[in-house]
Amino acid sequence: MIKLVYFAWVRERIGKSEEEIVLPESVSTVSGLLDHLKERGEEYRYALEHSEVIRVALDHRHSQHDAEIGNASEIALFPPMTGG
Amino acid sequence: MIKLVYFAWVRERIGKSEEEIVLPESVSTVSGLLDHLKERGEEYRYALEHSEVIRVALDHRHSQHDAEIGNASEIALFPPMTGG
Amino acid sequence: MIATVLVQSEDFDIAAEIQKLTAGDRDVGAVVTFTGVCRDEAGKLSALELEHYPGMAEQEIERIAKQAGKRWPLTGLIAIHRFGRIRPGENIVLVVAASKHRHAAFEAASFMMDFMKSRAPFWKKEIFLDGTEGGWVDARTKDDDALDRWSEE
Amino acid sequence: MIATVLVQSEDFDIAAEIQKLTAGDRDVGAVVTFTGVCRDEAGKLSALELEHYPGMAEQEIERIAKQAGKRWPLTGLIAIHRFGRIRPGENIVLVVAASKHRHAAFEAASFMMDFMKSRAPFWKKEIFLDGTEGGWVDARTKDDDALDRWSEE
Repeated sequence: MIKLVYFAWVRERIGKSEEEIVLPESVSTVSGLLDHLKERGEEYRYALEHSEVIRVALDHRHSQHDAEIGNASEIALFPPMTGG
Repeated sequence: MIKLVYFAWVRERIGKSEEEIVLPESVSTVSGLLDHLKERGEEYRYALEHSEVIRVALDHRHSQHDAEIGNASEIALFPPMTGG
Repeated sequence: MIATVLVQSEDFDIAAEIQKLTAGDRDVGAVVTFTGVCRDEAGKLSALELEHYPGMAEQEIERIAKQAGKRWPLTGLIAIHRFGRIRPGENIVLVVAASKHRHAAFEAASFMMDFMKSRAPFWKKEIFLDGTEGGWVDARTKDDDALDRWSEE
Repeated sequence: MIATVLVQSEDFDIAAEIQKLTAGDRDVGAVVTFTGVCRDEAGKLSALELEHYPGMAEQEIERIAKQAGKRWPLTGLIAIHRFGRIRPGENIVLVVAASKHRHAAFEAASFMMDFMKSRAPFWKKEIFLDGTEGGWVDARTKDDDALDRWSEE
């Protein structure tokens, strides 16, 4: 089980702020996870359609799409940040 | 008659903060004024010995040593500034 | 140098924060503050709703503060980022950088803001006066470009 | 943009000065302040005695502020420089720059300080704890060099 958390319009489009899923053994990288999520339904495809803009954090650290998920226990997906 | 004002160690070395003098007709530039003042006594020579570091303002505006005094009514002599 | 990082819904008191960095430290010669304020977008905006990622927001700002502390000889650094509903004229973010000399304080504060804009996990949604949602504010490529000037050769 | 320039012996209230630039102006998105504070020089300093050229001090700072206002899109600018006896920990100078965007506010405040350091007619004399005068503070060539980065090509 791995915890997924969503923010801003990613959260709104998926329709939930967090969930726990079982990661298939075939999924080892962030981009593999994004592809896997798109198969979970229309709302995921809508949220992740331009997946290149989606930012990812593994255990609270910014990560690239080609990063290995490794032992991360929390993965966050969100749009580019607009703080400050 | 022209008003001369002095600040910081220029003031301390000359021993007064301001004075009015009659400018000889031969003095038309700032550097001419500095040379003229050095003839007024030991305290002026001491204050202006390294005259290249002396800053000058004509009527409240920074000026160069080769500037014409023109119609200025107040000339200030002081060391490099250390405000801020 | 100990940096103070706060992520909170309440407003902050700039004078009190400056005081924390200067009181008792007689080696502080320069204090720079940056305050980000909510604009009203030509009178259309009712409020911004600021969403954040609790936990990561603090950690990411702490990482940025640590970098600033390594890069400039600071005597103190404070960063406060608010979340929740913020109305025009209200404060959003505060950075206070203190140092012996002014250029370190200016650069560290500017560096903090550039990185907080693009790397701290916060998202702004606009709420207009007519009750409609203006949607999520787009990230500006200008803000990403702003990071480039800090890349060390 | 109207700049406020004050040359005074009294201290200033940073929060109140910021308030003047933000109250009622809903187009302000960024406020940068710089505060110059008297250091104690490793515990040796009793006070600084700041001499100034009345009249020219205000005019020169106003000229610098006018240049800043031409160069950056500011919504407001305040510069306050104190004179007289200032003790360690006390404020010497304040600049507050407000703008729609942060880089304008940062740059204008930094520009103001660089030019005030080298062009505003103020001179600092050190007075040590043992009663001796440390003499006049030397101008640093570093401060003159700091002006070069603002030269427009």
